[in-house]
Amino acid sequence: MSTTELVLRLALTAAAALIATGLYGALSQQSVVMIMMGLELVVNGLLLAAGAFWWAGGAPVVASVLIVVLVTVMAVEMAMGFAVALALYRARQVDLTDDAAELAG
Amino acid sequence: MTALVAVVGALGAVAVVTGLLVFTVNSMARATFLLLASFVAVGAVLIGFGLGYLGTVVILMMTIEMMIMVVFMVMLMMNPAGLMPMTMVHNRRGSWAIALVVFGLLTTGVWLVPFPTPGPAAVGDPTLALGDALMGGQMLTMMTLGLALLATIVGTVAVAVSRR
Amino acid sequence: MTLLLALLLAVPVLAGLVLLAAFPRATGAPVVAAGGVAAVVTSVLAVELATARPVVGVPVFVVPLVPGITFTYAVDGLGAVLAVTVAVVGALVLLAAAGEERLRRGRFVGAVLVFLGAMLATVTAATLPALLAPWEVMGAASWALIAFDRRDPAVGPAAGRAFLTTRSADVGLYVATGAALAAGVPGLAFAELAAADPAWTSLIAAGLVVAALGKSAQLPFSGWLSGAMIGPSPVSALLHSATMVAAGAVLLLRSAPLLATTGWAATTVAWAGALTAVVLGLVACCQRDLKQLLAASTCSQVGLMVLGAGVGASAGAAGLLVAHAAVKALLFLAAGGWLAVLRTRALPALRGAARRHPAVGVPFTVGAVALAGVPPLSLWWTKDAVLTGIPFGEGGLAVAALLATVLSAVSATRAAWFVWRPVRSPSIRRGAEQPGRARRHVPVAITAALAVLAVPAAAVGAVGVAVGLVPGADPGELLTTGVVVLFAAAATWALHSRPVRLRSSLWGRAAARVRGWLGLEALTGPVVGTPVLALAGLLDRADAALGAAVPRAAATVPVLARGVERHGERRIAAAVDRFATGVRRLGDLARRPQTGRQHQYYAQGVIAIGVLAAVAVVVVSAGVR
Amino acid sequence: MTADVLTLAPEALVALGAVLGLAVGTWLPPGREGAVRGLGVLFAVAAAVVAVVGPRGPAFDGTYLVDTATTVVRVVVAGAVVVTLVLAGDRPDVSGGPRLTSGGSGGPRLTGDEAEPTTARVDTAFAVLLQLSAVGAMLLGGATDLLLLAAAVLLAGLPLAALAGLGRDGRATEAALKYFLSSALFGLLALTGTTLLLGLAGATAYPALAGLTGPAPAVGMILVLAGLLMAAGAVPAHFWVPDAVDGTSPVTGAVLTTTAKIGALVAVWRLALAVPAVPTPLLVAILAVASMTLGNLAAFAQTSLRRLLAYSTVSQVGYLLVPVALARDTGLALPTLLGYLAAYTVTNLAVFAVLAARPHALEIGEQRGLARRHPGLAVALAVGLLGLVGTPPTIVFAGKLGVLTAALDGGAAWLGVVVVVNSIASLVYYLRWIAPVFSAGDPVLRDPVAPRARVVALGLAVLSVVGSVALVLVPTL
Amino acid sequence: MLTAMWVAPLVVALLLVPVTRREVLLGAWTALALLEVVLAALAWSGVGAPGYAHEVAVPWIPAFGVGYHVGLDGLSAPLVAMTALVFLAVALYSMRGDPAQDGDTDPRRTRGYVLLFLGLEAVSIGLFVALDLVLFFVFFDVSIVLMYFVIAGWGSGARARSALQFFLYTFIGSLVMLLGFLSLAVAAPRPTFDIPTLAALDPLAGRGVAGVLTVAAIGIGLAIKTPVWPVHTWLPPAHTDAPAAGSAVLAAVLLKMGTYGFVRIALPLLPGPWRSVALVAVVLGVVSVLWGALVALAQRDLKRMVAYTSVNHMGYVLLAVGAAGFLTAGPEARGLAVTGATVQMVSHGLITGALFLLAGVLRERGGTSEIAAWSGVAGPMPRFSWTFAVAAFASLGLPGLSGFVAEFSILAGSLPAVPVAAAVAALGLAVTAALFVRALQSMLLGDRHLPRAAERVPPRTGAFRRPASPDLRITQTAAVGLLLAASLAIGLAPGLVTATIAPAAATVVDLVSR
Repeated sequence: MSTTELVLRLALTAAAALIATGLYGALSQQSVVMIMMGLELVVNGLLLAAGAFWWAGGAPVVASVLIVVLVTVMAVEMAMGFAVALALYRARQVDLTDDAAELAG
Repeated sequence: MTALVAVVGALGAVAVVTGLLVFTVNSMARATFLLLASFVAVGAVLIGFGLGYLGTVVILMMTIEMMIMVVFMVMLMMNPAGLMPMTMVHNRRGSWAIALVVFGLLTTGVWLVPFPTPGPAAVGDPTLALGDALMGGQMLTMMTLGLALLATIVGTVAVAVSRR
Repeated sequence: MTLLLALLLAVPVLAGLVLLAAFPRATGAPVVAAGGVAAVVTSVLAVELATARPVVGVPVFVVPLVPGITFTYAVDGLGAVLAVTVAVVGALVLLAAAGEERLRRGRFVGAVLVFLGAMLATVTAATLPALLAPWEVMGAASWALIAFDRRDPAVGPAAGRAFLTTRSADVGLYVATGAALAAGVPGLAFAELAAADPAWTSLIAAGLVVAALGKSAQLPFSGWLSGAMIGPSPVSALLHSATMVAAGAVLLLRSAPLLATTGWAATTVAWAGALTAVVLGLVACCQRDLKQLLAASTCSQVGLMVLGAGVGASAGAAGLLVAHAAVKALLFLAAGGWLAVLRTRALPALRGAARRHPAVGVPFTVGAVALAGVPPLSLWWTKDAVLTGIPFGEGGLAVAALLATVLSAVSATRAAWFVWRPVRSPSIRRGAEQPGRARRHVPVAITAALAVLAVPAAAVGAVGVAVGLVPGADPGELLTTGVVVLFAAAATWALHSRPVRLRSSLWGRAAARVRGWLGLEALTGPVVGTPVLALAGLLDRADAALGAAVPRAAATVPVLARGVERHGERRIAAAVDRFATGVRRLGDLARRPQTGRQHQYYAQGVIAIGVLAAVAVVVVSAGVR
Repeated sequence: MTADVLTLAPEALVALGAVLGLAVGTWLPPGREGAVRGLGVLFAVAAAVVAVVGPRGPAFDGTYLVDTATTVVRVVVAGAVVVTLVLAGDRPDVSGGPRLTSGGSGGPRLTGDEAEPTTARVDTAFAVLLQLSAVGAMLLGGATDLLLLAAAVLLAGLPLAALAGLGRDGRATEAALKYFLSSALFGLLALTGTTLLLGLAGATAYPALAGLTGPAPAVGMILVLAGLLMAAGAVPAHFWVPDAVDGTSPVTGAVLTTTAKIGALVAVWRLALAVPAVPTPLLVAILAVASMTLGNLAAFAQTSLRRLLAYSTVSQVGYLLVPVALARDTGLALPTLLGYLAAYTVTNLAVFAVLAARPHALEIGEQRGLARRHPGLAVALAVGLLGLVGTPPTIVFAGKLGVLTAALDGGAAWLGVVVVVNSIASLVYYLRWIAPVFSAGDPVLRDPVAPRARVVALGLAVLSVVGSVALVLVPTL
Repeated sequence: MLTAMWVAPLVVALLLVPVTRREVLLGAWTALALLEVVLAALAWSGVGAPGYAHEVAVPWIPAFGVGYHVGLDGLSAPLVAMTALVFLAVALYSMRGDPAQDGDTDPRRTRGYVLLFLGLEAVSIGLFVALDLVLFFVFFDVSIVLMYFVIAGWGSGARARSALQFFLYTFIGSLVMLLGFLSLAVAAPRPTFDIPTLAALDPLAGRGVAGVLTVAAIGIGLAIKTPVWPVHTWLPPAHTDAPAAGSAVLAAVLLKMGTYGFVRIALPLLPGPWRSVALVAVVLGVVSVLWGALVALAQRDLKRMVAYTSVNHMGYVLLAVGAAGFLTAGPEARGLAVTGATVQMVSHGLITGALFLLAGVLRERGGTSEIAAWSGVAGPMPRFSWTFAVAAFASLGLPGLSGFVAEFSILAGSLPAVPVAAAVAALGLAVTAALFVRALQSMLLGDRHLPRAAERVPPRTGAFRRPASPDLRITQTAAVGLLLAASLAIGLAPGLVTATIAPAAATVVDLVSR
């Protein structure tokens, strides 16, 4: 295994760990904001993975474009998440998803 | 090269550990800062990979974003400073199981799948190449993202603005 | 000539239909006149056809049914004679009917005309479909005629039974037609039946025989005829003389060659005829009701014709048919005349009727004597022509025929004896002596018809033999039957005048049983009606269960389940219930993931995507595309 | 570059409509923003026209492809935008009840919690967000590059979350939250897939992906699909559909279940063809069966019409995925998919329009006697629902016929049987709705009807019948 | 020409949408129905040479081989004419008394009724002239939908349930049939739904199991609509609860869609498979004949009874088409059977249409069609009695009326192929006779006893005057008389129809013998 490969796989492993952690957060947290943080962590992992792919040379430019996309997505979703959380708080005085479970069935 | 291995390993570990800590601390403010730390670590790795511009962007953006988040939480959320410790989690066991399975699968994939590794791309300035791509082939993607940003602005304002 | 034939068939039918459809409630002279004109025209046409036939050949009238198969009508020898008989008897019956107030209706006259038309078509039919069509029409028309007195609650069942019995037997005709088609009979013509593919002849013959026996009220179908007596007397006269009952005999006469080729049909037919002749002859002897006596006697006489058809004595049987037509029409009309005046048809109540109304009594006596077979009146000649046809080896048949002859002599004499007794009947006396009530006369129309009919009733046999239409019988045989009949008649007369009282109650019960037509009519109930109705009811319930059992959609399943439960089908109900519950549970199951909790949506979505990814990995690794 | 922009003219027109609308809407007094919708309609119609007559072919270095499929998506999406904008005209404030109910004291109850006047320019926001989402849907339909696809998923989905949240009562906000969280997670899954495929292939353009083999690309493909399934509202990313549709007004429900779906399904079709070594068709077939069955079963016991319709759309996506699953096996797949998409859009919008016409009657029991009071609306509803069943002469019948033909022609008769069985099952709940409509209802003194919605419903019903005749005009695809 | 025939009712329906006057609605409908009859006669006169008259073929959805293809031949022309006649009769019948009687106070309800029937007329005619499977299916399904609304909207009793049951049953059947169509279309080298093309191709020849499955799918769909035992159970409730005009159309026209499908699609397009399942058809046909007749015998309600006789009569058709699949018999006999089957369709349409209209009169006058509730009707209701008697005798196959021609041809034609089955089925004739005679004697004869509602002299209201007598009104007499006159015409001169049908039937038999 070449060093390049080793670095790539190490970085990807870290990315996988970040993604899994983020997933855990998204699945387990009740607060909307905390869920958002989990999702951010997933993006974080993806950033790491994309950077690693860029560095490994398999995906020269697109990987950096992907990073730009990821950063934008992160910002956009964060903003929208805050807006929705705010609206929810205003409408129901809650910020927990479990309290917003009127619609079901 | 070996140094890079160490740096990536170390910073990666930092990112993961801080990321994990995000969901274990009691205070949301603390969680926010831990998340920021995780992002900074990844940004540093990106810089280490030679993507100086993008790494910096990530770090700066996240810093700002986390600041906003803190403000937001102070404004609205219960228990922002961890004054009244309480866990707001559900289905922790299931979430752990899912997360661990996902991690296991992804890691297995990472170490088994033959990724193409022609080596570090040394052609020119990566920032310049990025700019070329953004103004060339991926221009439509960027325009789409621009529209998405517009939509976000309109949407967040429409949703979040005071009703009266 | 084809035009004449077409007219012969069309005039009565169309006139009848017009009367039926347009003037069902019209009454009085116009109706009678219309009917009379139609009937007379028909008769003239028939006579014209019959006389012209030898000169110009067989006139044929064709109506296409489907390409290759036609309704073909032709006037051959038999057809000519029968057509004239039918037309003339029909005209006279109409004439007689005009004598009764309630029968002067468009509905009645129309139905009679349609009926006549159908019979004319039956006797001139040259192909099976051509026969089948009028055959069925006749059945329906008879229903309408028997049920004429629609207020009477008894007419419905009687008419229905008559129609249904004959119709059931008609199924045979359908089968025969189909079999003839299968056998490749060209054009389904009668003339070609005997030459049909032998594989199918038996089926054809069986079908024809069943149909004919049913229509002719032969055993075991005789029952309906008794009930049919509830119809107006002119209707009975029509049914029993030249039409309806005779149609079966005509059919058998036409198909005699076929019957002969099968090897069994002819014998069967002959025996059926003989048996009917004897049994119904016996029934006739025991009757106390004049019309029932005449009806049973008709069966018996037609049995002789059927016997003739079976043994191949076609000409004799045809002669008997014609003669019997005249005689029976005469007798029934006379009975109807008395019924109209005296309001009874019970023999004991008719004592002295002939003396009181000699204008009816005399022709009646001529008819009765002829029916008895007394020489030299018509039935003597013709019956003997049939008897002569019985092959030498068939002793049983000969004995039966002779017995039937004797029995018919007995029953005819019995009828004559009653009507000529001195007036002792309280009803007649009462009717005569009731103050303030004018003595009732038999309508002139009936008297006139009787007078006309008396001539052929007496003479047609001799004339027929003379012109060669009826084969002359062996003189010795003629003599024998003549003597036997005279003896039997005399004995009957004597026995009636000085009745022998038998002490045994068994005899009385037996007589009552025979008088009731051996329960044949009642038998149709338990033997056919009840089982069919029971089956129908059973199937109805089964049908309801079927409707309930086939699973409906989930929404209606509970309702359905209750319905099935009502039918006591627990197991089906349980199954349907399970199905309904199952579907409902599936629906609930499908909604269970929709908990409303976002984190559970997340978990489910991630797991599903993960499973899908695993499936994809497995599939790819396994090399499936 | 000019040529590229020309090729993208329809998208550009709709986006321009959104931007102009935003600008104009800012200057208009709140609550009187009809001009924004008018502008949107104008630009959408223009976009549809340009889409039909405009140039075709690849654009932007092959990240985008304009072919028949893209054209159909553009036209249908533009049409849907027009229809929903017209429908929205009945509702001055998406959060409150319709204008016509404001005066009646004994009138029907309001859907929203309250209907006070507002300073927010909700109408403008609605129109702008709708158009931006439509641009995203169009881009989804034509994207041939994973990065563009990811961006388009974002653009198509994100505005809808805001759209759902415009109601801003408790239910609407919950709907927005659920939609948003779903779209965020599944969007990230799609990005994960994109990253993985990028790492494997070194590129994101579809032609570059064609050579991928092995299990890893399959996982990447599933992850990318996850994002598209979310946009389309298919199992297992369907959870937001019932809750979001049930929580918002019928007009918003119509938007949520229409625009993004059109682009997403065509995108799935493109993906299915992109990597031959990945058994995408099989996976899509599984998803199709799951979607239609789950949607139909879950719709059985619903009493809320919006929820019922939402599940019905889940099952419809299942039918729509069938031709996608057969994309590699039969040439009939694409025409079927496009035809069914168009037919589904018309019919689905028609039914939602009927709901929108009487926003106070959104429970099944409240439909009693509709035929007596508003026969036209009842007929439109019957046509729409029977259309969703797939009964002739509605245009969905042609779609379903195509689905079945494609299934048999593609050698997947079992899929055809599943479709038929599901259609039969779906009859139960559609008829459960139709039956009360045509029964004698309680006398209701006032039963106001939103005028535009009624016209739209009738128009779409007619279109859904006449459309099947107009198939003559469709050239051989 | 044919297109105009099925589009014309739709055009009139469109024109009538804004109209709310009862008189205008009913008048326009009747005028159109009359026009349709004339057009049908004209179209029929063009049928002659082998092949299709007035043929029009336009591609519709070319990618799937779907075309708009219509044409008229000997099998369809009589059915189209019958359909036109039945609808004319129904239109005449519907011009009845006062609207308050059946709750039709709202002219908009009358409009809905008229529009539905116009739609039904359009799809019925369209179905019989369709020469494309998809077109056929479209008309087939739309008829179900429209009839659902007729029953659910204007029926009586448990109409909602009956309508739902009718819809579910026939709709499920139609979907199964659609699968069969598709399997047939896809089996062709290039998918096509064109009936003549498929008949020429015989795409499933030699594809054993696939062919049998296809014919089974198509057969099940058609059998449910026909209906054949044991999938007939939707029929009695539907008929009982449908309005009289709906029952008449349902029985007269809609059932024919099933049987027509057999002779138009199942036999010529799937000759081999049909031959292999012909025995099943024969057995089901015979069971239907006897079952229908016997169960009808047990009914107490006239409408239900007539409904079951439909099962009986359609059983004969199935027997005939089944027999056509037995090559042991000669082509003449099988041709006769198929001819008979077609005549039976026409005949049953005319007769049963009349019977249901008459039963409807009873419902209208006395509120019930229970046989026991009416007695001695011949006196007070002579027109009813006469028409009912004629219709009953026609239905039981009295010569001189169309039923005889049909049943005679079927039985005679089937017997060479399946002697036992035909002979057993012939017993059905006797049972049918029994049940009709029973009904006749129970209702017409005896003492006068009518339901109370029928004895009441109703007030005069509305534009149409109500007569004092419970007898048929003039338009109703005309309606029923029209149908019976047609039946009589066929009965007296069968050549009128058989000359047209027989060549087409011979073609079908040729095709099935391949």
